[in-house]
Amino acid sequence: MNYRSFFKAEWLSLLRRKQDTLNALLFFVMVIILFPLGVDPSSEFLAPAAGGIIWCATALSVLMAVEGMYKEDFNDGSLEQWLTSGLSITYLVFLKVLVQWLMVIVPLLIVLPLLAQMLFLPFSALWVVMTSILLGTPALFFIGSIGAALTVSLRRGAVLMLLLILPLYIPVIIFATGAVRAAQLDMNYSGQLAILAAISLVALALSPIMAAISIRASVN
Amino acid sequence: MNYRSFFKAEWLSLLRRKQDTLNALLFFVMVIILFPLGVDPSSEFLAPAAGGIIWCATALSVLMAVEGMYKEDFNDGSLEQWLTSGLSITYLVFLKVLVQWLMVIVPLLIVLPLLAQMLFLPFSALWVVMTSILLGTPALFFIGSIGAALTVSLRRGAVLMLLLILPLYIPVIIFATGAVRAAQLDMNYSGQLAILAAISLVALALSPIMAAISIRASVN
Amino acid sequence: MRVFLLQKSVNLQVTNLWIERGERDLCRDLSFSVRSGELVRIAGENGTGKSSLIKAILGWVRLEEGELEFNGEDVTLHRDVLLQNQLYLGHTPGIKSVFTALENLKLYCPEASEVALEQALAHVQLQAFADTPAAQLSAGQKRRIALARLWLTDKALWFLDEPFTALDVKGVEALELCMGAHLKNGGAIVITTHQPLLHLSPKTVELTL
Amino acid sequence: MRVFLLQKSVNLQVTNLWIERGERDLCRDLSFSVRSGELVRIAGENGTGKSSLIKAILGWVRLEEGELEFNGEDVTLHRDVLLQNQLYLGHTPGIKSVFTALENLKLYCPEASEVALEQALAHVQLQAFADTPAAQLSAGQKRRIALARLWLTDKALWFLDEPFTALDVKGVEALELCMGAHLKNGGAIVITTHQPLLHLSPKTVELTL
Amino acid sequence: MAFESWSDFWEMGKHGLYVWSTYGISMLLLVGLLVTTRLHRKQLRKQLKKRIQREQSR
Amino acid sequence: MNWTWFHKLGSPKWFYQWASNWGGRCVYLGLALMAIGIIWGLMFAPADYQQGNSFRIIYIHVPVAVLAQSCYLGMGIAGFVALVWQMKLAPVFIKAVAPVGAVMAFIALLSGAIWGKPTWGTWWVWDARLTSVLVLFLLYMGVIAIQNALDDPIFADKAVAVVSLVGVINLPIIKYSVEWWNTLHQPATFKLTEKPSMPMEMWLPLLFSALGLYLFAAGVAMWRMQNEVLLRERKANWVKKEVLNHGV
Ligand code: HEM
Ligand SMILES: Nc1ncnc2c1ncn2[C@@H]1O[C@H](COP(=O)(O)OP(=O)(O)OP(=O)(O)O)[C@@H](O)[C@H]1O
Ligand SMILES: Nc1ncnc2c1ncn2[C@@H]1O[C@H](COP(=O)(O)OP(=O)(O)OP(=O)(O)O)[C@@H](O)[C@H]1O
Ligand SMILES: [Mg+2]
Ligand SMILES: [Mg+2]
Repeated sequence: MNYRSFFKAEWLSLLRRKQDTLNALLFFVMVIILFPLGVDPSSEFLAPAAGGIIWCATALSVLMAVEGMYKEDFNDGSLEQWLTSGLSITYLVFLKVLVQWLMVIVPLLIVLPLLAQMLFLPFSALWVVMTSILLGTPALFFIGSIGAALTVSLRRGAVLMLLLILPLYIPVIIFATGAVRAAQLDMNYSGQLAILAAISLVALALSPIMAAISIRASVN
Repeated sequence: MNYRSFFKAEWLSLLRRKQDTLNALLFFVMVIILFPLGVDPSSEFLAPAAGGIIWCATALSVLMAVEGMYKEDFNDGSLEQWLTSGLSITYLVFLKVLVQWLMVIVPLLIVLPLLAQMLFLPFSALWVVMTSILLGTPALFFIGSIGAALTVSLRRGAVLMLLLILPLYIPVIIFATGAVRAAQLDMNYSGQLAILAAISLVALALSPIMAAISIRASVN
Repeated sequence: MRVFLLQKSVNLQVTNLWIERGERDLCRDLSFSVRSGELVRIAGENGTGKSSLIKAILGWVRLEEGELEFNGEDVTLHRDVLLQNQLYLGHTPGIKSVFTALENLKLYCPEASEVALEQALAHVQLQAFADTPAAQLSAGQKRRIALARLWLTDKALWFLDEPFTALDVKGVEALELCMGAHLKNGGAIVITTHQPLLHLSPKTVELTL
Repeated sequence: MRVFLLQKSVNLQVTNLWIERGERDLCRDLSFSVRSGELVRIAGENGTGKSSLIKAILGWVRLEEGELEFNGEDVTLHRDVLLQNQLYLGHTPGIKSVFTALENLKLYCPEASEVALEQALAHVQLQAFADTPAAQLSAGQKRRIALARLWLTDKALWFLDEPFTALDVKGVEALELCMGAHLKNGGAIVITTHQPLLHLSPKTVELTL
Repeated sequence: MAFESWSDFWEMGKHGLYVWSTYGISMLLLVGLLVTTRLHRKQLRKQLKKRIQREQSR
Repeated sequence: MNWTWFHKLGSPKWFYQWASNWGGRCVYLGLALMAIGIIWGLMFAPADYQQGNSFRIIYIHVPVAVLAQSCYLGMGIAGFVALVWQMKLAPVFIKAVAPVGAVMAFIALLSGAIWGKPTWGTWWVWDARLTSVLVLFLLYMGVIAIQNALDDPIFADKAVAVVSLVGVINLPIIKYSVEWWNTLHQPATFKLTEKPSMPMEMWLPLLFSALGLYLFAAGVAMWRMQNEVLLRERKANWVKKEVLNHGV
């Protein structure tokens, strides 16, 4: 095993199980459809709420996608093989998250314009939503990967740790929806986007290390 | 194996893995918290939308809980043992769903009053929300169990499951939120509740049979 | 629901079986019988279809053709009578990792008394681990939990798919003793294994690629 | 990142190992060595700690006490040198069920040429199943995919935890041949197995309860 | 005839784009359904023929 | 009553030959009728006094929307037949019709959406009928996805039958719920049901194109079923003969 073969395999396995990717996408679509149905289908309600709804749906589907990302590797013994491969687990985690991110976020961005229409999001705000998703979701993925690593072995402390990790999603969502709302009100939103990018960068730098530690601890 | 030992084991196994239960609950809380944060925290927005938000959160967390309900049984060979036990799979499915329902819905109902407060749901409507959850969620669980049974043998059938289930969840959500909204407008809501109960009864009667057929077909 | 009497006499007739998997015939026109007191070993290399044959008899793999008769009754379409009278242990024996050894055993043998359960665990050398969750047991110990069922069951026909996997020498010994006793009692066993049997002499059904 | 040279010479010294699991000592003051050309068999009944011992050497199970030395370097704290030079196959060998046999092998042996990969699969009798997803293979065939790696690797020290599980007689034969060749080449093997070895004579490390 | 001229017809009173894109895409999809069905048949025939010949040669 | 036709229908061989005769005729006749209806509608029917010419989308929109629902109903019945009587052709029918129905639902959505832009000023509203077509489309995708995801053909048949049947039971519930839900909020301007009844010269072409589309879809479905039958019965002698004799 080397980094390239690992990356290719991850890629292939996600392509094979297109479902996985589609899963997050469908979940996203589903949350977005549920809102008009469950709450209020009028454009007066939907248009101002659209950015928030889209971001909530994004966060939930990222969570869904990331939650079990190491489960199969744990069950079939792949994690043990990672550890004996002599490769850096931190980097393997990074690659895995990267693949996941691409596979989930790209399709999501493709269907977004259509769904945004269905929520009556003004066209001008669409670009801000897309940019915020591009900048913000890496943070969601990386933070989520720590949680996934923690829960993979079903250790007792895991739930607790999850409780600690989930709140980290909140700032991302607040800044992202803040940017969208600012855009809808014709205000400046570059500040929020910059913060989003900063959070993602920090998460990118720190999470693989944390996740690697958790993975190491979960194999025994 | 007989029905009693099966029921006890299911119960015990859910108690052991508190995580699963907690997971659904956490997801529920998270969705509900995301809304004020992501969309709009004002009571003018939240109060009328509260019923819908709560029901969307319920549907999503039920989905989350039900999705993998046979996965472990499939992997560790328990499904094969069900089939050779000579017991009726239909009834085993029924028992399993029953346990799941109790384990997810009871904690959810316990935290509900607090969360309803946070969404500014009027106290008078709280009871309707709770009743609608009691009457409507069995349908969600039973319908979900068909999807879970159809997709167990797939490596990651979650997506399919969503696709199969989502259309069937929509009526339940519509009637349930309809009841809540009627209650908030001081209108009569007993009709919707009756329909919810009827859907749940139909689902209860049919789904275990369908799920049993699917389980039988997926072991090979 | 019909209630079936547990019959200690076994007469399973398999006639002209044709099983196909993924475009490949695993067997064709295969016939054999399993009677009380008989140990039938299904032999063959990896991937020749031993497990599939057992699963086909139990009804999870489709028969392209063939008949099954159990104690004089045709069970090709409805396996109920057969299922009521058999015990199956496959490659993955349905052990839940969150349950302790005792709880796992109890799930499948709810009628057994506490004493009987503990004795069965003692037979497979697990008395000290009765209250350890299966997740914290070694590979062989996990298998042993499943095998402990054999000391408690009153089913007449056993299907054992590679029961010796992960077992140490003593474990194999104990299992063979148990199987011998069952055969003496009028039971019957269908087994697949790549390891030679030490004390029992089976009738062999050979599968080839 | 440091780059380590692959060394075909092996000298692993294990000194005074003390491993504890779930409040039980699995071994105490255990010392042994593994040198080029040596086959070391870790023996013991189910649950005595054979797998745990290997995992402790690889660094996943904590050592209460003890030292490890690999080719003269102390690796007790940092296993990198050891990990770079070994190949481990455990009870669950990391086979992905969505991948075909060939893809699974390629993942772990990315440097091997197509020809070499196909040859390795032929060694384990899987040439006909190269493009079948692992999910559709029999238990023994799945194990064989993992074992095929042994024909391709250039790692010097092998840790094989029950490699014969689910293998048929021919498969065991082929694997022993492969192991023999590796030992002749200056490699070393640490193995656990409950089945007797037919052609190779190991040095035994005995674990007891 | 509801139109005065061809250009009127193509324009559809400012709604040309809507009408023609609808019909265009719809027809494309319907024809696609037809074509894939026939292609599949052709492929299947080829495949089955090969199979049968392989069997007979054995 | 003579039940032989029922058993004949269950026989793949009989069906294959029957469909060889009728499949092509249905497709070609259907195409012809559709062409008549659509050309008539596009060129000769009078423009709508309110919507102008955008209304001409109706000649594809309505046939397709109605057919999308009929297809699912058929699949549901087939699902029931497959589960209860285990008739061999029932799963074949479902498998063949699902993509046809999905395409119809998709075109209905698409043509409706495009039509909505000039008439309502928006591509999409959360209206009862629109939503229930969307749900119908999702149901189709579910059936297709599950049959693609399962490699084991027997299991796939069972699964597809279960999904179709459950879906069809839910279809009226969905329709009812959505309609009921919608009437609470939706402004009446968007209601599809309260159209002025159509003059004959608008309605006749619609009839033609609808009939044509039905025939076309029936023919395509027969062809697809034939494909499936060929694949499934590939070991039967009659298939071998049929394959070898074809095109010699
Ligand atoms: C995505 C959007 C739309 C969808 C999914 C949709 C769906 C449907 C459906 C399912 C029917 C079938 C009625 C039946 O069962 O008899 C129908 C009929 C019809 N639709 Fe649409 N529709 C859409 C948009 C529109 C628009 C924008 C118009 C024009 C304003 C329109 C006009 C009609 C008319 C005139 C009928 C026939 C009336 C009747 O028989 O009830 N539709 N549509
Ligand atoms: N994950 C774990 N957590 C806690 N204790 C464990 C764990 N895995 C194994 N043990 C304990 O450690 C002991 C040794 O287990 P190990 O798997 O090393 O045995 P083994 O010698 O490999 O047995 P086998 O022959 O069955 O493979 C067992 O008694 C078991 O109870
Ligand atoms: N789920 C499946 N789907 C499709 N084909 C399968 C499936 N499982 C097994 N097969 C195929 O059926 C054949 C027989 O498999 P089976 O598991 O019965 O072999 P076996 O004789 O039990 O082998 P082993 O000794 O390895 O356990 C294999 O060649 C395999 O390719
Ligand atoms: Mg087998
Ligand atoms: Mg071990």
